[in-house]
Amino acid sequence: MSYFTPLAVVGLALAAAPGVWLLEQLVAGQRPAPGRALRDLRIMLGSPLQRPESCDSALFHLAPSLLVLASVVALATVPWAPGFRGIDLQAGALLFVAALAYVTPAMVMAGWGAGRPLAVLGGFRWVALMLAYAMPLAMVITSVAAPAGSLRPTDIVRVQHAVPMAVAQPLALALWLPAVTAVCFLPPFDLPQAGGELFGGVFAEYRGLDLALVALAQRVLLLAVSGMTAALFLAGWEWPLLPPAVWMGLKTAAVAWLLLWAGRRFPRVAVDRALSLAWRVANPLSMLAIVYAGLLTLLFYR
Amino acid sequence: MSDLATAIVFWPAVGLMLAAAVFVFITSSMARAGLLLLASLAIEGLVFLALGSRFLGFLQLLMMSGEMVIMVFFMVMFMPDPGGLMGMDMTHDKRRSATVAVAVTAALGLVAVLTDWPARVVGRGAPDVRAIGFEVMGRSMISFLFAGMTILLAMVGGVLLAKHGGRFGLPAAGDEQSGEHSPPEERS
Amino acid sequence: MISLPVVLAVAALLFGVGVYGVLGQTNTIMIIMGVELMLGAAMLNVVGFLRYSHPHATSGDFFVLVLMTLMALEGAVGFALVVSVFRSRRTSEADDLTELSG
Amino acid sequence: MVLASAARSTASPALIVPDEQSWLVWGFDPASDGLEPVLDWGAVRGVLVPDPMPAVLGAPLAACLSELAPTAPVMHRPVSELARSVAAAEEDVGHGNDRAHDHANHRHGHGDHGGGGDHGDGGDHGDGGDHGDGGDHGDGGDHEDMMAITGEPSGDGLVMESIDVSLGPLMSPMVAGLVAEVTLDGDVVAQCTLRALLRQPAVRLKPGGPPPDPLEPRAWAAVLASAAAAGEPPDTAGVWLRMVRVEIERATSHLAWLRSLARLLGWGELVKATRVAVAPLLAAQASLARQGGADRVSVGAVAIEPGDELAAVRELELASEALARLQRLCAGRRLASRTAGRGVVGAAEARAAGLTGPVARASGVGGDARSEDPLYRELGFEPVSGQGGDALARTLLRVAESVAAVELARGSLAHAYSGRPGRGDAQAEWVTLEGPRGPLRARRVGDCLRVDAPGREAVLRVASRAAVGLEWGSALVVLASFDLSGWQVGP
Repeated sequence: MSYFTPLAVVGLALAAAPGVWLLEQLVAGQRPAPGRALRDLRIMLGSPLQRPESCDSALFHLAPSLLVLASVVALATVPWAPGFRGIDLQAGALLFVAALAYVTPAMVMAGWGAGRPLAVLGGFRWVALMLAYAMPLAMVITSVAAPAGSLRPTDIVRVQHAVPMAVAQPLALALWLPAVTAVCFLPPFDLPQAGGELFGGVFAEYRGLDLALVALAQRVLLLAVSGMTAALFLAGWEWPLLPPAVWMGLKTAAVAWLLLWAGRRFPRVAVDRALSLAWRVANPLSMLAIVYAGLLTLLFYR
Repeated sequence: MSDLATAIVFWPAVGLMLAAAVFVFITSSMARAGLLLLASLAIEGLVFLALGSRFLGFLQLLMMSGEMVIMVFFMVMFMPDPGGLMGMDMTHDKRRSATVAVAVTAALGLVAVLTDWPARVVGRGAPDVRAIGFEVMGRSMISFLFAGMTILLAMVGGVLLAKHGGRFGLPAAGDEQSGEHSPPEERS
Repeated sequence: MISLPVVLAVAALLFGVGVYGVLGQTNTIMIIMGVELMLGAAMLNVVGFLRYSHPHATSGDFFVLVLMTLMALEGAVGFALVVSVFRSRRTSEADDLTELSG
Repeated sequence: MVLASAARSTASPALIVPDEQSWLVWGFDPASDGLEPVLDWGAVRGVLVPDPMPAVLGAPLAACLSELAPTAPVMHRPVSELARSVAAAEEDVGHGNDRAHDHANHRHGHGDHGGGGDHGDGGDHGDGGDHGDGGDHGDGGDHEDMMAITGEPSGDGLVMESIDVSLGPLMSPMVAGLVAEVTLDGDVVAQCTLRALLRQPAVRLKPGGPPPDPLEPRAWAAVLASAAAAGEPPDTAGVWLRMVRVEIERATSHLAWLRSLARLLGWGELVKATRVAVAPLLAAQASLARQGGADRVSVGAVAIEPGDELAAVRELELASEALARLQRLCAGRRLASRTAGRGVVGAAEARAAGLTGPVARASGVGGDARSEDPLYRELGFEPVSGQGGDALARTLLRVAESVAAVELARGSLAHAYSGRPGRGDAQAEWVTLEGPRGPLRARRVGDCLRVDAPGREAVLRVASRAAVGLEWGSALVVLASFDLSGWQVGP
């Protein structure tokens, strides 16, 4: 725990909001208007919390905090630079997946707590989707950890000194990207809130601070996921010429941009299709990815 | 972790874990019961962490989240009164089961306290994740394989038990008819 | 300072709560919850023994892994049963399922 | 019914508008000003309501406002000023909420939650009794029924708690005035009933009547104007120009529909592509509006420079290019992944139900009223016909029809300026024209125009049938694919 730097992580989490917002504007092809965004934020924070007309407002108001907690813990496990990281643990990559797993109960709590049929439906969709993608996520983590012989993210970055995992294990990357997009509930996997279909779904009832927390959590999640993708697949800081942190920042931004861009390019996946893809394609392929990772490790990384 | 840090994590975690476990069977809301069980078992993961087993702690956190959330949804979808608002009684033999539970706890607790356990301090430095990997792939390979086969069997069995045609009734390719329900003979 | 008996006593308490749930609840899913708690207590026991007797042995971790798998299995099979029972009986109350009790 | 808001803004004024078809035919494209539908009610900080709204929507509107914006200012604006009002409302919000309740005379009671009936996004708030007893948490009104569910099981035979959801008539992906009552079995639609609340009045042909209803199916304005002109003395260029406008209107209506589908699908790229294709059509329509007749089209329109007649030719060319790109986009697998095989209406069913218009043509039945018209035949008109009858077929058919419509418009615009003789007979009692949603039969009674649209009820029936058994999201896509209207049209 010698590297634990809670302040740095919290600062990074807060910086995620404007950073990702800027990217969103750029991807949508709009000129960023920070003044307007600040005004919106002020109005949002100024408005009172909603009391859902349901039986369970405790769960309802707890959910955004759980979401923020999960996303910040996930962010803390990302190795940013050789000397700058939040929690550098032996099982850090596992902690990352474990933190992401807590987005699910948060969604269920939000959907159930809101007490609206469509919100409950949003939670239901989310559970089905995350269940289907839990295994690919864990398997991919394992297959990128295998060459490094360690679940410590910094070790995984170092082992990519010569060849980034994206090149060595393209299949793992292909499984990883949709799964993490889904975890961030970004389009085209924004099933639990699903703009046109569920009208906000699990988040439809949130107002004021709750809404701000949800918005923050989603952006922190995106940052965490992009950072982890850069670290696990794009060799993190391990490229020459530029300073390590700059490389990491550039790669993270590129991944985030890719995820946001894909969200605009594809229609929202249908729930049934997403599920059948996950169970029939992604899960068997993730087994294959692990076998491949094992062979790769035996042949080249020993 | 220092002793102090361990204690700071351990005691509140134990308290919360037990409280959540007890409330699972007190609350009348099924959804809350499921989430409380999740809380209890997730906090057990923190207890593992406090005891120095990081890998197991994180794994516990990871596994429980998925499993318990499924449970919550089973609750919500299959229970007559998931919100617990109708005051339906879901218990029986309350007194007898409480007696048995207290007796079991007392017996186990006595064994725990009275036995002369080897008095060793909590180990610093957990076993390496790598070591666990070697264990699983080395000495315990056979049992691991066995566990794996069991999981596979259970998965297939579970799917067979629960399977009943597709839920969404999507037509097969080239199937002109079934835009809506799957045909009745599939359903029976 | 946390000693092994403390951990074991905590596990005993957790186990007791699980026993109460299994015996006192009528609903199948609630019973499954009780079983999960009992298994959780067993895991805590194993972790305790592991940490206090052979802190560097990896086979203990492996036991816990198997227990976790068992929990998942128990949940999965339990749910599958609930689904198939629900489909034929429209209930998930264990007390209504007396067919096998003769 | 869409709520418009500034794009990507988290807190912004909303605009309660009718369906996008109406907007676009008014000549004002909210999307071009960065106004997108609000998908998250929490973000709404002010509401702009067109004035007047049809009386039948008064109660839903009140309920909608009371829930949506208890703290937000509500502004009512005449239809003709809406375009400008949107910008003003943005400013208002910028200066804080104090200038709130202007136009208070039109404000509906904010307090009457109970009376409002259902208001769209869930329908579980309006029927107050449910919450009163503390017994309802939203996803199951009737616990008594729970133990004895006898409804149709979904595909896997698992009957879950049934959930009643009511969509519309405001604040939903449904168009204004349309109510969908859906019973969900878990996440699968077990039952669906569609009702159209509004009734088309006779259209007054002479100016000076009451102001036009903002929710009128204005997508038909040019079509109706064309019908109205049927009995009038022949006017060579006028006939061709009317045809141009009818075809532009058809393409605009189809594209506006496509855009709302794209929004439902959460597909940013398609939304943008339709916006690009719609802009030149609007510009062409606006420049033609100066050529006389049917000024109803140009309410809130873009200002046109005088002497800019040929602008329409250029704009139509642009539209044609944009549509070609759009067609390629829709032909890909991305659209098919959401629509193919869903909501199939077979040819036999379409014929039996009496479907008309694009919906019927997508199933491979039904004709096109335009193929009877000698002028269309002169332009080489061929009715577009689809096959498969699923949501994808309906979508592709409308895209193909928009492409054809722009080509027809270009052809007849050329005829108009070359002085080709037009038609001017048609003294028949009923005139049949092909509207964007299907054939319209119009008849003059005094200085009013009575309109009848055969097949309008049939499409509601068929759509509700097609949605049953599908997962919620797919069911909504299928419903949308029928291009429903909140208007029951009848003489």
